[in-house]
Amino acid sequence: MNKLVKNERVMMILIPVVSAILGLIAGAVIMLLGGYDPMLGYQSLFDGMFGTPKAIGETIRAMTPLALAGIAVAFAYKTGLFNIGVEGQLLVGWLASVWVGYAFDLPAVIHIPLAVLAAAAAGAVWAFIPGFLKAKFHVHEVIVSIMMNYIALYTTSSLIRTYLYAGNEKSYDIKESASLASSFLAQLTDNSRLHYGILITIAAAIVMWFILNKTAKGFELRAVGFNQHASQYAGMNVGRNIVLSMAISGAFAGLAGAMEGLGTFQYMGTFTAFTGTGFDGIAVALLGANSAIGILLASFFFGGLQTAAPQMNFMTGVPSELIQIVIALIIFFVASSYLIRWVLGRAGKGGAK
Amino acid sequence: MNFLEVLAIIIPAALYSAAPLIFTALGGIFSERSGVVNIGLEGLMMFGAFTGIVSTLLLQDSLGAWAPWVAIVIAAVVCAVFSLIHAVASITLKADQTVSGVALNFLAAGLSIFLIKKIFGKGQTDFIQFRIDKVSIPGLSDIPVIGKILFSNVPITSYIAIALAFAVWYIIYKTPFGLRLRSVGEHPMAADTMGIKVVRMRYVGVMISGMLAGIGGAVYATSIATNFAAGTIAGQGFLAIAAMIFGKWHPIGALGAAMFFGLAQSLSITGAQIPVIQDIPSVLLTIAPYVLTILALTGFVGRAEAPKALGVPYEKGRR
Amino acid sequence: ACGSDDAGKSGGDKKAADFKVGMVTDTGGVDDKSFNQSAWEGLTKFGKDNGLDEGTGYKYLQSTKASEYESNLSKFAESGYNLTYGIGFLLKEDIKKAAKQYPDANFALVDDTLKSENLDNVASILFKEEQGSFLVGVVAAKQTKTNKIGFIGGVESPLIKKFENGFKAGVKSVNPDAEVISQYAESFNSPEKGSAIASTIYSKGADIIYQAAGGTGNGVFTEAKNRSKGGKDKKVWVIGVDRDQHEEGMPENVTLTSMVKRVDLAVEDVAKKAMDDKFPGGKEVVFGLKEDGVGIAPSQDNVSKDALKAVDEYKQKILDGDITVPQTDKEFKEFEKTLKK
Amino acid sequence: MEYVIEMLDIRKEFPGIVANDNITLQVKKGEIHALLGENGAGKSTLMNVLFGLYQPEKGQIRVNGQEVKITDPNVANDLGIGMVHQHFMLVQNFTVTENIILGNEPTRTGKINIKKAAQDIQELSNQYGLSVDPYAKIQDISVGMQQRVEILKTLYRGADILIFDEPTAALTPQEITELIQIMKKLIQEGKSIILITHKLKEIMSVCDRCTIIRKGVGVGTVNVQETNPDELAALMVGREVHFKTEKKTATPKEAVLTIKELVVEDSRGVEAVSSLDLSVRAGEIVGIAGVDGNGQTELIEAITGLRKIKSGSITLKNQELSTLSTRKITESGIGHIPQDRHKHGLVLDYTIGENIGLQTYYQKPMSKSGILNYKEMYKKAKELIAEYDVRTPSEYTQARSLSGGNQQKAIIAREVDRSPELLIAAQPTRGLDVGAIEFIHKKLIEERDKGRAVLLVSLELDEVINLSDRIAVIYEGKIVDIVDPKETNEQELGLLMAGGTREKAGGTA
Ligand SMILES: Nc1ncnc2c1ncn2[C@@H]1O[C@H](COP(=O)(O)OP(=O)(O)OP(=O)(O)O)[C@@H](O)[C@H]1O
Ligand SMILES: Nc1ncnc2c1ncn2[C@@H]1O[C@H](COP(=O)(O)OP(=O)(O)OP(=O)(O)O)[C@@H](O)[C@H]1O
Ligand SMILES: [Mg+2]
Ligand SMILES: [Mg+2]
Repeated sequence: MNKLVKNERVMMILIPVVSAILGLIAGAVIMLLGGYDPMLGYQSLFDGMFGTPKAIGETIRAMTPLALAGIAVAFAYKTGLFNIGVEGQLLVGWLASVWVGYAFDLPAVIHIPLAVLAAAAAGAVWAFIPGFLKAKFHVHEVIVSIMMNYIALYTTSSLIRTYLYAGNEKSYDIKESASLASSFLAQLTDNSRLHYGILITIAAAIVMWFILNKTAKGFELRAVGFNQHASQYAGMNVGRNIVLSMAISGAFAGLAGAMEGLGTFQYMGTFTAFTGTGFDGIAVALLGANSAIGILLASFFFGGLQTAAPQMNFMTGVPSELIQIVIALIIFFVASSYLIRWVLGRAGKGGAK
Repeated sequence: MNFLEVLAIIIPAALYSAAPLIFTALGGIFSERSGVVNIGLEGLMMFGAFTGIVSTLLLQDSLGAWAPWVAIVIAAVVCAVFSLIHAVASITLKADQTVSGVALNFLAAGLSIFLIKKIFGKGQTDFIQFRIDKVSIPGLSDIPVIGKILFSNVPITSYIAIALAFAVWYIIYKTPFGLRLRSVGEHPMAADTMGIKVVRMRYVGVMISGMLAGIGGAVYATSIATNFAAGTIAGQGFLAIAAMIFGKWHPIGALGAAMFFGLAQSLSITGAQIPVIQDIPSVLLTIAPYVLTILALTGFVGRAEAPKALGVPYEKGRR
Repeated sequence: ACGSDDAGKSGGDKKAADFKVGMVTDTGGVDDKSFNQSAWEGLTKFGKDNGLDEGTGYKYLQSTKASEYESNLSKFAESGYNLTYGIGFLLKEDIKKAAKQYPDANFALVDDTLKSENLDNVASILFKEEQGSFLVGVVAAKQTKTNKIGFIGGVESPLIKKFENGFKAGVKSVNPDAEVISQYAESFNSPEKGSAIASTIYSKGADIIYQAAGGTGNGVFTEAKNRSKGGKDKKVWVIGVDRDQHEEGMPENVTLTSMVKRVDLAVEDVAKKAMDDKFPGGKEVVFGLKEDGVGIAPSQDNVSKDALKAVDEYKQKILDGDITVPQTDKEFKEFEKTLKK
Repeated sequence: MEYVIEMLDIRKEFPGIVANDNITLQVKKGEIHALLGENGAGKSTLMNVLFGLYQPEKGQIRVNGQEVKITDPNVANDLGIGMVHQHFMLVQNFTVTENIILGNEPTRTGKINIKKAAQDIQELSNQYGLSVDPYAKIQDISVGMQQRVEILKTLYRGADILIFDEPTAALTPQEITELIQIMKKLIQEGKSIILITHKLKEIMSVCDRCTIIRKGVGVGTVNVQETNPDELAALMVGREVHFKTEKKTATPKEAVLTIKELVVEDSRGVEAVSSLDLSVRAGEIVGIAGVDGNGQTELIEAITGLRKIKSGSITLKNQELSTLSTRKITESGIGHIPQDRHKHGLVLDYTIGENIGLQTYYQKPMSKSGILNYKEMYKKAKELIAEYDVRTPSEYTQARSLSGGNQQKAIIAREVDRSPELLIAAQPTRGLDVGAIEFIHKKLIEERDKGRAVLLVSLELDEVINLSDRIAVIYEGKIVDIVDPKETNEQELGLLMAGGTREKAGGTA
């Protein structure tokens, strides 16, 4: 039995790693077919990810919202819910952080936490709605979340245009006192936009792990996710747990918005299309096997790929879309872990004999 | 503007924008009725739009006005094949179906633009010369009142979509194929014991969904967008999924839901030109379709019953 | 633009050898059939004229996300590019940051100004879109048969307002009775919205629509083509924007004319200046009718003689300063009042 | 000797388990052949091999003397083999007709000819006395009718050899009687039957021969006439089994549960429990006897707070329960062994340890100020696994992978260990083998002897009569009579359960 558990642990690490390698190999094949030099392509890609202190800083910066979106997806997933509404929750979180960051004059020690909390609260409220409707009226959370995404998209941009408009399709900048930007981190990484949000991200990952695995509430949330009837039988309030789970997930998504609003951009645009980060979160959660550490690693990887894609394009002319293809293939490989298990299993057997 | 004039604007507009949603939602029904979640409809639509435009561009010199129609057929075939990726992953390899669908979306988005850049050397295509045009149906469009509302200024594809919804209803509820498809989505083990090939049925379901989503995307591209770029399909596939769920996985329900979306959308656009509604802040009109959907689901449509085995990979002998 | 021809030639060959110029597009990409494309055409021309190689001498980077703007700008600066363009006001903040971070590199911002920041390595390129829009407004007013004219904007913003107000001013100057129906799509990238809005406006009786809506405008063309197929009496027109959009209207030939905004000229011009050490750092470079930076497109087959004559008259009045074309809603109201007198 | 079915030396392995190890089963034409074995012995597996759902690693199958390869259920159908599965294979939202014709649909110009199909089914059901409504949806019909649909499915395909896998586990006594009649009728019509059941009485009453398997190995085949239940049980378990659990006379004390004038509605809003009165005293087992669907489920749900009551009162030691939440009710001293262990009793994806903690995870010592102490949880689980003989690789094993009997033991361990004032046991032994049943019965009596009140709800009259100190008969949502198990028998109870009355007035509530 011990061996089996151990094996399962090994698999949990092995599958994403093997998938990532397979995805990159497939990417190389596509580059070859497209008439590009894969060696050169990947070299510039890895340069763009880790080549310079600045590249590393940018990779980490790009990973923060991805990781939080991934945490949001994973948290809901672990409690039996599919939060496809991370995108919308991120947008309202972003707006809330920018509004608090712009509208108040406070010392940084208060201003930053307040803006961050506002983002979390906004995301939580946004996710509360599908959660509540599911709990109360048994409405499918997926469809409500999809609708809430659109509502968020149009509402945030309209609110900015009405109350926070600085022209040029963006809001006013936040005040210095609410900014997560850090000259220290920037200097460290040769003027990248790396900001303190990474600390919030790591804290969020720990919080997710702690809630789910260490608290009685987490035990309850997961139980409700697995079997509502049994949870009700055991005296748990199923509806309240569903709502809570969505709200917590939404809070993480809102934080992802704060990373953009208080960190990378310091303002919010009047978007007319989705940022895509919410959907990327699904990929991140999956590659990270819905575990806290896994998500951090996966988001680092995806964040790096995404920031480095223009670099690859710049140096070798390979269209940046290649990266999207590679990411898609990696997701397929992870999701089809059955195949990898089977192959690894055979290889293992062969080796043993 | 009087009321009839308003109707004569919004109904054709609704029919126009609903057609791609109807095709795609009907496709979704085939997949999900067989028990396979298909979040990948968005990507399939995108690939359909891509194929539709590229084919039209390549064919229009030789085929002229027939080019977009042939392109739609090509898109149907290509997307049926493209959907095999989802089928293999989620049926044979027992991947999480939602995740596999999401991956398909990423793949379609990346691959289509990658190929466009490879083929045309730029990030978006030219406009097609021949489109699926809006027409007024001879005879019918001359009927007083309803002729202008229902039979003028609408592409033929919209009527095909509506007819198809009824055809799909017949197939799903009246034919052996439909019964088997539904049984596989409700209780695959029971179907298996009755000698029905569960895996094969699910492949067929997913491939039909690919085909129809491909048609949906191609119809969108050849009648509405008329070229292909990264943002051409931006959320229509998700709306189609919503229409399918809203319509309770029923072809006529999905048709109604898609028309509802079309209507709400066209109202939100036309509203700016209609007295009274004009005074409502435009953002409220823009979000109205989505809010109304939520209210409808919550209020009078009630709980939607998904196929019971939806999302569960079938393993022989598992209980 | 050609004032320093000599200087350009004499020092040119030596300098051109190591002069490098780049541009960062917004998410539209260099073939957006709009200003990114225009800018790239200008840059390409500049590169070819000066014997630069694409990819090493002149080059563009397309951004796929807003967060890439800054890193793309810095890539050029780090790689020793002498001048980097940021195409579109969306890149304003990013150029500001990059310019501060790389004081030795020059940047140019298209469609907005950073003058007030006092950065002497940033040039701001602006256009008087209202002036060009005014002229196509004159055409529309002259050629409408229904006395109803439409305007479709991408996103309601100060920039697009310049198009709208200039256009309306042009219409009203010629034909005060003509009604202009305006609507914004709130998106530069929804052809389906474009066509739906166009459908509404045409259904309300308009026979000409001026679109300043980027990709959304494609839907306007689709709708116009659809209607024009219905027969002669149903013929409707579109006025294109940014580039000569005659092609977009074919084969049904629905493009009446286009309001061109010569981003290409501006880009070429500023690049030349930079190469000649006359980079207008810290300044605004404004391109209006006078500079041939905006105007009416060369494809004018669909425009009546009468209208062309009126266009010339009004152009002269604007150049002479007799007419100041309004940019904002407020200015337009003032302008309308002067007409009534 | 003429055999219709011969399965010779069949071996079937699952990863890590040999489910069938060289088993031989020979069925004569026209007989009812019983297949007997403990939970997990490999009976269903063997039958699934015969039906073509699984492929054996080794062995030979002959049908009517011909060697055959049954590669999938279609082949089995063609060979005239039909199977009624342990867990019904019915599509809930299809009609009876649709379920029966699935895969074999009569059509006219591409369209399913439902009318003809329904007619055929009606005829078939008349022929075998299997009354069903062809147009009813499965989700709306009783378990008994569902079973008849399953049988019709096989007959519709022209099956001559029918496999029944535990057909009686979920049936009421009446339905069981009917089923036995049907089986006899089928034999008369020339069919052969393989019957899997844990109920030795049934084997004794209808079967001709019986093949016994133990832990995947064939033990042998016996003629039913030449054996008795004790011998069968011993063969199956490998030791002697006591059917009638020994118990002392009860010494009931004060009333623990008192129900007065209780009215409860079911999910459709129909009154399922109507002005019901009942009391259960400390130190006694009160059994509720009744035909399924007479309000038992709603009664239990009302007591445990899973269903709102309409009116009346439920008190536990003078505390009113009907206004409390499920959690508060549980805390005030109720243990509940639910009738559907997969739906309510367990979170199948949780480990056994976590399931042991399902009712107490939030209390000390498993939790302190909201922080869970898994060490305590698993420590407790380990103790209980040992005490209740739950057969599991470890406390970290997923509940899903345990057999039904062991899952049930885990639930009982969890509920009993909390020392509740009142223990509600609903169908505690459904589908379990005799060994497991014996254990559970012993546990219930032990609890009674410790002075707890036990409310037993069971469709097995044997069980009710054996265990109860008093039997309350429920009919149409009311307790119609209370009888002393020592003075009654199955016939009398059956009569009462059907709404009849007793001649002689006895037992007080
Ligand atoms: N699908 C499966 N995968 C793996 N192992 C299985 C599977 N089905 C059955 N088994 C194994 O085969 C053995 C026999 O199981 P089977 O279901 O045949 O028992 P059974 O005799 O029918 O029990 P019961 O009386 O509880 O129905 C089990 O112990 C189990 O380990
Ligand atoms: N799919 C499966 N994979 C692995 N083992 C299985 C599987 N299904 C059943 N088993 C094993 O089969 C054995 C018996 O299971 P089975 O479900 O037949 O028990 P049961 O008492 O009949 O339960 P139930 O009351 O649910 O019918 C158990 O030991 C279990 O571990
Ligand atoms: Mg069993
Ligand atoms: Mg069994």
